[in-house]
Amino acid sequence: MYSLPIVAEAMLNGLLTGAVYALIALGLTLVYGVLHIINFAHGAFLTCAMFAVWLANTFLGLDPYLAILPLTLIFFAIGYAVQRFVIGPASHGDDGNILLITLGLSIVIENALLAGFRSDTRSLMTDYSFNVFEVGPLLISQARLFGFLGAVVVTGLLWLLLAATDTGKAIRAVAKEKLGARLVGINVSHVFAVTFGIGCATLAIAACLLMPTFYVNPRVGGAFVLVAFTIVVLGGMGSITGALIGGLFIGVVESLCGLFLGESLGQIGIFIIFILVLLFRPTGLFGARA
Amino acid sequence: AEPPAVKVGILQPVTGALAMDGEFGRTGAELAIADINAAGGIKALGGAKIEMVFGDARSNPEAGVQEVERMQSEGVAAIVGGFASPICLAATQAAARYDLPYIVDVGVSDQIIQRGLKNTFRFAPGFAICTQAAIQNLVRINEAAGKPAKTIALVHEDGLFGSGLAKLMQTELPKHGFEIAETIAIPTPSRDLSNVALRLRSLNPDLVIPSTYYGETVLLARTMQQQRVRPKAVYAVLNGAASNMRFVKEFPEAAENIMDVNHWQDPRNPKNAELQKRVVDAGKQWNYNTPLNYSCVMLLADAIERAGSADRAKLIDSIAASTYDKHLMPYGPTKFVGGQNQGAAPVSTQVQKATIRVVYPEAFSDAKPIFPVRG
Amino acid sequence: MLEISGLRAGYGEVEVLRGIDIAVHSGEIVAVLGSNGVGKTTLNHVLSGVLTPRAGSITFEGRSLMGAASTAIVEAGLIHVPEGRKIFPNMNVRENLELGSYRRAKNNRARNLERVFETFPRLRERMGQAAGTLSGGEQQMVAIGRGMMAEPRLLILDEPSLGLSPLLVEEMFTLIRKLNADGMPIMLVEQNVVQSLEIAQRAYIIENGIVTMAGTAESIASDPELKRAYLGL
Amino acid sequence: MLEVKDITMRFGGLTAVGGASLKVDKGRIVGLIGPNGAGKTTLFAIIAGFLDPTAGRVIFEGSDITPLPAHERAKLGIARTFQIVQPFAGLDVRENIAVGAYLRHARAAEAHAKAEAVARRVGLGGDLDKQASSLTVAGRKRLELARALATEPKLLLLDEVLAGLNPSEIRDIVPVIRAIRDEGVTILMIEHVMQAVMNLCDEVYVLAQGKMIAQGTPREVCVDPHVVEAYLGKGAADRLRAEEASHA
Amino acid sequence: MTRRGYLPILLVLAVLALLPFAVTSNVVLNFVVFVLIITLAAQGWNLLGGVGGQSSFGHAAFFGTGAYVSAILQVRFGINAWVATAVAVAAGAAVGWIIGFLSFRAGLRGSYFALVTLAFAEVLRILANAAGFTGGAAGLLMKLDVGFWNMQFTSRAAFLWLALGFVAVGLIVSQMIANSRFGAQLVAVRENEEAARALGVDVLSVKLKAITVSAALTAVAGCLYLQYFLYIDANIAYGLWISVEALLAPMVGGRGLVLGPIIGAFTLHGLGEASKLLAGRVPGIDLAAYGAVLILVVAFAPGGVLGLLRKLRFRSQPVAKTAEETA
Ligand SMILES: Nc1ncnc2c1ncn2[C@@H]1O[C@H](COP(=O)(O)OP(=O)(O)OP(=O)(O)O)[C@@H](O)[C@H]1O
Ligand SMILES: Nc1ncnc2c1ncn2[C@@H]1O[C@H](COP(=O)(O)OP(=O)(O)OP(=O)(O)O)[C@@H](O)[C@H]1O
Ligand SMILES: [Mg+2]
Ligand SMILES: [Mg+2]
Repeated sequence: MYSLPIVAEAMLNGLLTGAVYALIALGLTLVYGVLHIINFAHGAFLTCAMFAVWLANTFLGLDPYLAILPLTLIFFAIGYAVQRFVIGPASHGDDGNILLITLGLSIVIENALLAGFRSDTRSLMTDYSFNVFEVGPLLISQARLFGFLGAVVVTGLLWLLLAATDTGKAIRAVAKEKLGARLVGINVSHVFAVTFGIGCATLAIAACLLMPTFYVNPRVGGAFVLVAFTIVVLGGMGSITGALIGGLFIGVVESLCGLFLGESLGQIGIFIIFILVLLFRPTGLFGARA
Repeated sequence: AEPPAVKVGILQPVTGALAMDGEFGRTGAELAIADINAAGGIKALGGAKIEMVFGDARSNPEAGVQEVERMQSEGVAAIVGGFASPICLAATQAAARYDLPYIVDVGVSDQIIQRGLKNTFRFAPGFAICTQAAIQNLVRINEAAGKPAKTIALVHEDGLFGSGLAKLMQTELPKHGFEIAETIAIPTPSRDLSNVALRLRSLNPDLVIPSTYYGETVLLARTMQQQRVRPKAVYAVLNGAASNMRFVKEFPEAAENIMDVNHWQDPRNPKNAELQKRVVDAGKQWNYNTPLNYSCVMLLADAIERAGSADRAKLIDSIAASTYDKHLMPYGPTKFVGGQNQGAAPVSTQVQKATIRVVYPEAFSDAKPIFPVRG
Repeated sequence: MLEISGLRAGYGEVEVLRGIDIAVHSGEIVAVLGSNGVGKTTLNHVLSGVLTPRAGSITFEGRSLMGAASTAIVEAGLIHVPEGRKIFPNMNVRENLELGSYRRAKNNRARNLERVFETFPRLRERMGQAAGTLSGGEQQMVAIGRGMMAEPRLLILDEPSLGLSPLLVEEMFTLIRKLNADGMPIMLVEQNVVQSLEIAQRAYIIENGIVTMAGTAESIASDPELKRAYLGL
Repeated sequence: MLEVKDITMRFGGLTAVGGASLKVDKGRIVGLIGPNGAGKTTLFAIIAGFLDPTAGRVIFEGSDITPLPAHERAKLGIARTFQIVQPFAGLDVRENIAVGAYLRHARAAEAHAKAEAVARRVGLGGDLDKQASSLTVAGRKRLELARALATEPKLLLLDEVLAGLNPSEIRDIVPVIRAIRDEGVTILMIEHVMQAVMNLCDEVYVLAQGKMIAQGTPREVCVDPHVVEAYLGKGAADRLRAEEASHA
Repeated sequence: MTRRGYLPILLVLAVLALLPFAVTSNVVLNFVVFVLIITLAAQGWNLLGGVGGQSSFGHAAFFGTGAYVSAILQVRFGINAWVATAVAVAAGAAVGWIIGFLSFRAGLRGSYFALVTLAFAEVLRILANAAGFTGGAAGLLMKLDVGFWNMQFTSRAAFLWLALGFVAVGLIVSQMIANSRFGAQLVAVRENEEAARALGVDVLSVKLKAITVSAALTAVAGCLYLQYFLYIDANIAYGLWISVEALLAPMVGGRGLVLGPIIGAFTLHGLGEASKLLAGRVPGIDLAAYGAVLILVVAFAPGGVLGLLRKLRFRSQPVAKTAEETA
């Protein structure tokens, strides 16, 4: 039905898009693995970050790529504070409560953005928004390629952080054994907050990489959460490399299903693959058995 | 003493997924009410003012119904608005229980006026009229230019209007000698449309017909530009962006020469320019919903005026018999048959030199179509 | 070096500790004994800052630790090897041990790790295995090893022999004695009364939330009341 | 009544149990001892149907039950306790035990009555309304025992239920276990508390590194040099011998 | 968990049943009807997620199946509304069983189960939106034809009683389960599957029973939604919103408690309506306030509204934190 170059290009598109999905899923999987909850506010934080990129560009003239560093720091701080001063104290350590709170947070954030920025859809124009690399017959968008590279680099850094640093080990320790963690002197609330902060920081990076080609409105994050959740589970909850590979995988699946079934019906492909993978490998592709 | 105010319910989704459109509509309704009151209110009722009872439908039918109940309990004379078809379907029905007159602003689903509800009127064109017009206008524009366009790709959102539209186009357009090369349904919201652009590039159709919401249209236009997809023309139908000034302003390059068949105000009516200026000066966005809702409220006020009463039964008769022609839309005098305004029709617009022009029908146009855009 | 006086604590409406007085001096092994559920573990939780005390005082090396955060307590060198191990099941043995020095003795990590592996050769074999899949005994080794990694100023062991084979129990007590001989004071909470009293210098018996008996290990071991109540003789 | 034949269990590359066999006759208390990590708990899990062995068979009352799932085996009369206690933390003691009792009693009133009777028997009579999560370790061990008993088993698998009890408490619970046996329940127990093993068991198997290294009466096994070396250690062996002597 | 459990149920039912005599405002009655529909969906969720601990994010699958099957039978085949409802509930239960069979057999638990149910619901949503016999994206509109046999009523009160009847069934079924062996086993499965298996609980079959009953209750909610609003489309029937509503109400009311869903649904939607009073010129303020209040509710009533009531009743001393809680 389609010629090989088209299929190849669709796969490439899938990989590029999937990398950004992975980046969004990274923070989610981290928070998921440590706090054991599905962070419903993840999409809302992404929306926030995208608005921040837009604001920085529109009012300060800051290029989205240059905004990465300051926004990462700012969103780390925001995430840290939200967990430390809102989610932590309000949840009383109960997973169900955390879920409700993140749901509440997402409602608050989304509607506060609506109140503050109205419902308009906004986007950025940079002089490189339409740059492409021509590779044979393929046109590879510069912004999307940057997105891909960014996702891979961030995944690598995060993996290193978790595997090789004490903070990373503390994060993993707290994930499974809080009392034990306290007894070796880990400040559990601090580690939770750091984890949440990292989750938000990765969203800031994702937002910076997305904005040159995407748009933002107060509900835009919702478009990415569902797919991010599937990636997190597919990759194995808490698995960083799993999130990257799961993201790329979902990107390609979405792209090919979209090509062959149509964009709309093709969305079904993601969920069917997701269901099938779980039915045959219940802990996801890279998850350890619970 | 001042005569008691006439309460009018304005129902719009100003939160949730449809918030942007709801806000456009609300702006129009508010301006209309302000204008009516400034002009001395309802004369037949001794200058009674109109008082707005606003309800946020929160982008879902349940909230719409709950707001209708509230408006009813507050004693409104009629309700205007709804925007989305599911909201309109549920809200008109709830209003029907109280014989409460209801003027639908957009709600394109034709089911809205096919249920025999006496209270329900739709001022704007429905789905069938819009598609018909879209096809007719396309055929004529193409013929006038010597039939440069032959192959067509349809890109449509997978909801009510996009899907229905695509289905009709698929059966109708071939009858006029067009060839449908591809029909692509896309979900709302879409995260990535590069595959769509990829397919368009490989098919290289003469014409791309997108019927999508704002965000997706932005995404599609940008991706097409980037992937160097250059059809002879982009002929949108009921598109969320192609006749939206924000889009034109933010993406002048991508937007230039895009045509759209959509609800639009009558450009020859000077009141529109005046109204648009007021809206823009207030720092708000202008879109077709604004004059449309303005007109709906005006139509209602006229009906109250003629009925000389806010009594519901009389009001329903009065709206049904309305021949109001001072509205801002390119419809001619209103004439309701079975609740549908017969004169209602969309127009063809085109972005020319960064403004949105009406190019068809001639009776309302303020510019000539540029077609094909690229040889 | 550790002085506890008048300590009260509990859960909800239930008060478990109703005025505990205990002291541990440098260099000694102090055994804390008592039937099931008298609150020994509760006491340890209070000492390590996991449970907030309601009244009394805790002084460690001259500093008050009353109500201090667990981080500060670990920093001060009061290390608690908990009942039920509480190791990190998702991490491998080595990582578990490394985290023992999260807040203390970070610089001596490599040296202390070697010391732990010398003490528990079995752990060296299992270095890369996820701790959660270890046998009960192996997990206990990890727990103690993790405690050792922090170079404790005072080590609290809560039922370290629980679930160990007799051979390992023997080794465990030998180890405790050895640690102590190297200068580490130890507060030992045990059900293994006989062996605990053999290695301890002094002992406390807790009943009904208060200390009912205190003295040298020999005097307590030979107390007829204790023999009847705890040794089933 | 129970026969375990040549069971092998591998976890990835690790062989936790390598061709172990044992036999439990009806009405006896059989002990299973061995060093930490020998594979005792793993073997229990296989007998109770929680793990599928890599090789080997489990035979209960003459029929091969290897393919049966755990809950079917419970219905046949095999009950196990967990070394690492697994209480229903959110429920109180009565409700915890009732879950076991429901296996043979469909009605709530009967199940609760049964639960209370069992609770009194193991010494949890006073704690019926306590939340399981607030029990001490020893309390939880009792709860494990009570829940298993409430299923009215024919074969009871006890995994270190005495660990964490002090000597006098062990002395108190030994007769309870013996009484359970006397009512016709066969018992297979893993235990490191040798005092209890010596007192209770009619027969003992010793598992080391996944293999049975000895079998016999407690007294025979205690003096087996392999067992002393791998499991008991000199000190404990001496102590046991001394105790034996003083009792004699 | 005693027979006395029925007393508060009767009390709640009585108050609601008498409501139309005391309040004639359709604003209130319409509100109550909608909340009762949500309550039913939430009761379904509560049985599986609250009592059984298998939290689903995809109860829309059952709600939507109820609504669509009923609508298709009535619109396309002219089948009587009551019969259609009965068939639709059975269909919802069947979908529940199938989803349960697939995912529980694969051993999915916790968040994995939650997200797989969500995926199933999404698949159904996309299919319903694309297929022809479901009306596709245009949805299904029911003929407005008031009459008892069509399950359409002019009076809001009549519909309230109908919905309340179903809610009563839901409450009584829940209470019966709470007092039964099945209930005890279900709770055991929630608390610790391993231990339950050791005690002879057939975990798979218990979970399957639970999801089937749960799905049936939620399917009833879908049918009632259809009969009340007379229109559904894929986003209404299979949308994420109803999955969230079904889960939110018991969580806020008191998870696993028989009265949790109804209390939670009224609390949440009561808050929702109350927040509208704040709605000024700027859209979103009211909902933002609603979200904030939701967080505050969780912060100060961590065990749900019922948990809070209980705590107030028994309050004598400040509750100290246990080791696990403070961590
Ligand atoms: N989290 C808790 N919530 C409520 N009560 C608790 C909690 N933990 C322990 N208790 C109660 O506190 C009392 C003391 O328990 P603790 O664990 O301190 O005893 P212990 O002396 O360590 O016993 P063991 O020898 O069995 O370990 C017990 O009665 C127990 O039921
Ligand atoms: N799921 C698993 N994955 C990998 N290894 C395992 C697993 N379960 C057990 N093991 C290994 O199998 C061996 C036997 O474990 P088991 O728990 O049966 O020992 P045990 O004899 O009961 O010891 P203890 O007396 O200490 O309880 C151990 O070395 C353990 O690390
Ligand atoms: Mg203890
Ligand atoms: Mg074991």
